Amino acid sequence: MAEAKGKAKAKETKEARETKETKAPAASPAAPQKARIGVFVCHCGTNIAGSIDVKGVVEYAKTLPDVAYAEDYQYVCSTPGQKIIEKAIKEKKLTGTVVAACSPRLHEPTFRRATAEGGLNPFRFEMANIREQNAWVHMHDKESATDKAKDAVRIAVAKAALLQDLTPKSVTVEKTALVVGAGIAGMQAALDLANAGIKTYLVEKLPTIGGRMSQLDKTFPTLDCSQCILTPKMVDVGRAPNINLMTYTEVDAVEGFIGNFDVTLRKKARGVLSTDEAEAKGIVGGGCNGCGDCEPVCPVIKPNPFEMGMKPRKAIYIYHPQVVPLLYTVDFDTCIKCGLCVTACGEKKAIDLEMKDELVKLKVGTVVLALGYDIFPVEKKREWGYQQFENVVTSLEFERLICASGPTGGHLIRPSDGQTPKRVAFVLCAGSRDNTGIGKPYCSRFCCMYSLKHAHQIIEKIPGVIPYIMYMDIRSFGKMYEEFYYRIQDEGAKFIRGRVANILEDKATKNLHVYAEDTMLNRPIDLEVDMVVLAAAVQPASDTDRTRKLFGVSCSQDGWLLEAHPKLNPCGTTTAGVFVAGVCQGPKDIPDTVAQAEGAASAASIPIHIGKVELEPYFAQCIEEKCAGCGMCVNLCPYSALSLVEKEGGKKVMQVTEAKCKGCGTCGGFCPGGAIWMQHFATPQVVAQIDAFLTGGAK
Amino acid sequence: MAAPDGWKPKILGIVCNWCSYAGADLAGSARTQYPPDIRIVRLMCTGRVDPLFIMKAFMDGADGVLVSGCHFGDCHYLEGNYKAAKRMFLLKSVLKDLGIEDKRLRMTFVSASEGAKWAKVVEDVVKTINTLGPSPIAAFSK
Amino acid sequence: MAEAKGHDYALFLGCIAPNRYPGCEASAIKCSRKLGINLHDMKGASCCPAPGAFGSIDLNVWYAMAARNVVIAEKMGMDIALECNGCYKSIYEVNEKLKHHDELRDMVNEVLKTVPDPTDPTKKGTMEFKGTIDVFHLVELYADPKICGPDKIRENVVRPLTGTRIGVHYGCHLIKPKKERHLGDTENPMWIEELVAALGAEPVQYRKKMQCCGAGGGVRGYDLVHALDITNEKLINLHEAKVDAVTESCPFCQLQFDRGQIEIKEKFGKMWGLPVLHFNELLGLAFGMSPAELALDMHAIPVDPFLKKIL
Amino acid sequence: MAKAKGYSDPKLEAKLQDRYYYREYSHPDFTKKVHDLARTVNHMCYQCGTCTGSCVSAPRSSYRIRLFMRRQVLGLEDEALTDPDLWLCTTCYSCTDRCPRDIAPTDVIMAMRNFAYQRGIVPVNFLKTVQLIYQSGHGVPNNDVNRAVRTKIGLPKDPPTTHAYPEFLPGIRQILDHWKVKEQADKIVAEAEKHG
Repeated sequence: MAEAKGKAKAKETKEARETKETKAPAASPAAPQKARIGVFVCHCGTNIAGSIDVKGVVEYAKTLPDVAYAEDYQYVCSTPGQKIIEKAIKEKKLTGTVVAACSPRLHEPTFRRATAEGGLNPFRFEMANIREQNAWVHMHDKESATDKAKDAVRIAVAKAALLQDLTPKSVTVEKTALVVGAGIAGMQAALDLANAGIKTYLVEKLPTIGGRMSQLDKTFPTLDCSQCILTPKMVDVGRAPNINLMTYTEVDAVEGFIGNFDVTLRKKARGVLSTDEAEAKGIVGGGCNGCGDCEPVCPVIKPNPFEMGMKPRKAIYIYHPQVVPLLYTVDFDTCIKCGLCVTACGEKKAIDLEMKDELVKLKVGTVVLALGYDIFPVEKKREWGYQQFENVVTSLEFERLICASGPTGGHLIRPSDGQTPKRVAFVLCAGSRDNTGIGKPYCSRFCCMYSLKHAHQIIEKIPGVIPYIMYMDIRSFGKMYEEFYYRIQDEGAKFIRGRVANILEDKATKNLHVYAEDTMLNRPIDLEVDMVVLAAAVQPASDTDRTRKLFGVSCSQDGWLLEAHPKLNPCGTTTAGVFVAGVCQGPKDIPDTVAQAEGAASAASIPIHIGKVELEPYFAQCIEEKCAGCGMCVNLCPYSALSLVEKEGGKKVMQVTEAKCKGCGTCGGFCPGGAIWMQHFATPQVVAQIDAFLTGGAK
Repeated sequence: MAAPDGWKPKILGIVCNWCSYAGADLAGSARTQYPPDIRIVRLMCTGRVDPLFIMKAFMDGADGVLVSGCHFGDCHYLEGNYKAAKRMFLLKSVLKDLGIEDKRLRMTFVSASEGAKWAKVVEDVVKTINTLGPSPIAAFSK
Repeated sequence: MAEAKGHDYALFLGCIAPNRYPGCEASAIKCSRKLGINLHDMKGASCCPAPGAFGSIDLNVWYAMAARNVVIAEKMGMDIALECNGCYKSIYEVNEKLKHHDELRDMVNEVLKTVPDPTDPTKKGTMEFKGTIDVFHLVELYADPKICGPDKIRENVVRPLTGTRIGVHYGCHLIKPKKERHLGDTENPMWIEELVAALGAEPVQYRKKMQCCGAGGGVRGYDLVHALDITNEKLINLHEAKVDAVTESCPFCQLQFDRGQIEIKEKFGKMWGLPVLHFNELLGLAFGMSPAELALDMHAIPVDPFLKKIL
Repeated sequence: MAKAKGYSDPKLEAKLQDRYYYREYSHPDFTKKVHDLARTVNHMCYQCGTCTGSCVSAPRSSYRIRLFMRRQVLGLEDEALTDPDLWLCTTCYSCTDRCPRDIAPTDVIMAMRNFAYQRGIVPVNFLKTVQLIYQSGHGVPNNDVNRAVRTKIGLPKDPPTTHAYPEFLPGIRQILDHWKVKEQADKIVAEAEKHG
């Protein structure tokens, strides 16, 4: 019975081939009778030639059916290399090309262009990956690697022989962009896009923009006041005519593709109307003007997350005086709906305690994700006593405690007794560079520098204070960073090279004993200090995973968003038209974040300025004479690109809406009648590859 | 069934373009060495994998087939990998009926950042097939 | 697993409890029965063997001898319960290692083949590590609500230790390394304190609670004053916290604290006179056993000051 | 390797001895040996000092676990195995619990002690335990005082271990002899006693 199935399959394939012939004209001008494939094998210097007998592969290729020409070259991707392809196509009258070289994810576009230059349809090109997936992973077994390369070429040739002409579908790009997250990265990206003349939606889940940077007191190594350099930008964002700012809003759903993303946003019930919203509701001169009359009357008191819970806020609140937009927010989880605020607000009628979430639909051409980061829950490292001992704080809490606009007006005090600490230990790598499975394996990258800055800040503010910096390595890699290190050392900070083993509290004095080894001194130390600041590791912001999945963006093992290429495409993602900026792609300091934001913005503006993008034409096609109209594929399609239509004579067949089809092939993989033709990955083409591998071998 | 001397397993790998193929590339850039007994066919998504592809491979005498896609929830096309996984699960029972050990078909999930995992997966698959020996169909079709 | 078999356990005695502090053994058997934990003799069991000594000279011997003890319980079809942290390290850890590392298991079974059968010493070739049982420390079982739990202990107290302040010394090998144990936090655990509180006493926190007693790893034998200096630091911290007694779950720690104080007197000229009681001895007292039944006169440091407060 | 200077005065020769670290001192195979016995990623140490900072022996001795980790990473076998500090680890596992590289330094020490023992470098107290167990099956055997007390409180005078069932001792001796630990122990102890 097995064999029977096999035969059945073979038959099906043959039919499919015929179908293709009958179908081909639709796509290609002149379907050639006999395939003539040219094979070009790349040495890539010694990258490939070092572990594969390139000449042997070429000689082998010449013996393959349909191969009209084969040649090797040092670097096929080079200009002369590409010329060879063009020349061969013309002189040898090739119908298709195969390049055996690196990964198609690297050079497929290059060789498609070369193939087109030679006068063939670019989709007549097929690539055999003999570098990433062969030469580099079988470096010590030249024989097997060479065999594998021959098979790869054979498989590629088999497909190339059946490839058709295809024309990429060109779609117009919506001239608007979406930026998710309004920290410094998102703000910068939005400003750049807006200044480039692009209508930009900037979406922030919190009630105000500014992100983590607005929580910082000063910034290294220049020591600019963070708020001072940030607020102007925040104001610009608030004012920019091209930016449509939507705070207290989350992304709810995403459909479509580059050029035409259909995004659904959830405007969370804020309980407060902006002046515009009020006007829209016909409340003349109404809406929230940030006067703050509502706040004092509110009876509910809660910790303010912006102040790391060290300062109270009401159930109707703003995070801090410089918020943008200056608009109060009702925390409906704690609001008791007493209505006092409504009365206080009076004629402005800004407060609506019955407000509900609201869904907003947008169409955008490109997207920038700037989702930011959270602090690693360092209490999980029990040995450092965070949340067990009052005077152990995190670096972000320290930022608020040292900040003039913070809960203590910038006077650093010990949480336990309000005293000014005279000896402060800064614990670096608090949860970073940790392979125990509790902390994070990576370097959080900016802790070293802000801890140096913290040391400077207390030296500046507290006469006679001694900062002890407990470090493994000081990573001062940026411009003027090493100089900053020099300066802080000069100012009197004490550097102790040893990772902190554990911290114990003196119950009587609430002082802390920091245990470590001074590895330079080769002695264990018991360092009694008044306060400990943990430079806690960073991790992706809480809802990063949910959001990235909405946009089909992958992540690396540690949860940070995965860039399209770590070196050559650091802002792109695997989803065309979606770009990343800032720490959500991996820990980075403010300069790097802003730089990447500008990169992402410019990358996101390109398709919009061009006005159209070409989509790879990997669409599904219905082979109507085979379609039984069962409609199973219709339910399978995740993009509802398929539908059943009635043809003359009442025959129901499936029809593809190409604009919606993304070419995943889920329908083609399922169709019981083999009635779906997946362009460029058609059943006969794939089956030919399988046959070529298993039955076409010389061995 | 023990492997005859000099026998090398023929293993077909069908991988999705976005996760597993990228993961395999990463293994390459990292120079992570693994056994050379697998040949790759790239599709855009494992959802495209027609069970008949795999039947065809076994009829052609493949000793093993590896289908590898994105992790659940990470599929570039939302849910192609779920559908593929379901199909592979059903297909395994069919294979059993045909007297083909279902261990010869394996579905794995390797993300674009898991180069080392890809190498490990191929190692495992090759190990499994080596212990199973040549496919009964291969012997039968000769 | 314990659940499935009801609450019967093979009691692994070790050395110091039966041969130096027999009260620990007596109360373990008696009190556990009151708590629905029936302990059964492990005929022909030996030293665990001492993890410090044997681990330091030949880990293979350590694996094999511990495995032999485990197999005795496997043949009884019971999980092991024991009352010494040192034994816990040997028996628990070897049991886990052999369960998960075939090559170790094979090596050990190769040797066990030649060892007499526990049921019939004339028979050989019947000893084989199968990995069918688990290993527990008695205090772990006392703390586990599924088996016993503090409430059940409270119910059975006839002589509450009210008015006494007790410092808890967990000892190292019961809970560390946390990755290979399953008893939670090792920086500041509190579950034995809960048991002490259940007896009516007041558990007291003190500096460096988790510090080692100093005896382990063969150091007590190798460099006595070094070991004693560590013990002395613990005693200073316990004294500072004004405790009436220190309790532990390890007769070896107990030996170090108890006899150690005599040696500290000799070597450093300090006399602390702090009563040292194994948790099972405390349990015995709270459950109404007499000091005589618990052979408390075997202690080098008289426990009378503590007894005065409760009798 | 260290160069002898050939000075006539041995005191000066000692005072001025060549203290360079030479590549030849390293034996990479030692790192591997430790790995196989200790079953931990001992080669991954990045010398942060968390181990020494956690160590109860460090504050009262010259014992530095970090130094031993360094030696085994570099394969400085002789230096590691001949250092008497090797025997000051109380195996409290605090370093293992906190090591950010997820190494078990305690087990590394135990492995190195095993190798030292194989060279005959081992404090006799460790071997005394071996001898006791060989005789009685117990590292801390029973005695008459204790027997009396046991009977008084209603326990059998000997516990139901190898004490009450000496017929099990041969089995235990088999295990010890299989790895020749008794033999080795007797030899080293005799040596030690000879040299007082």
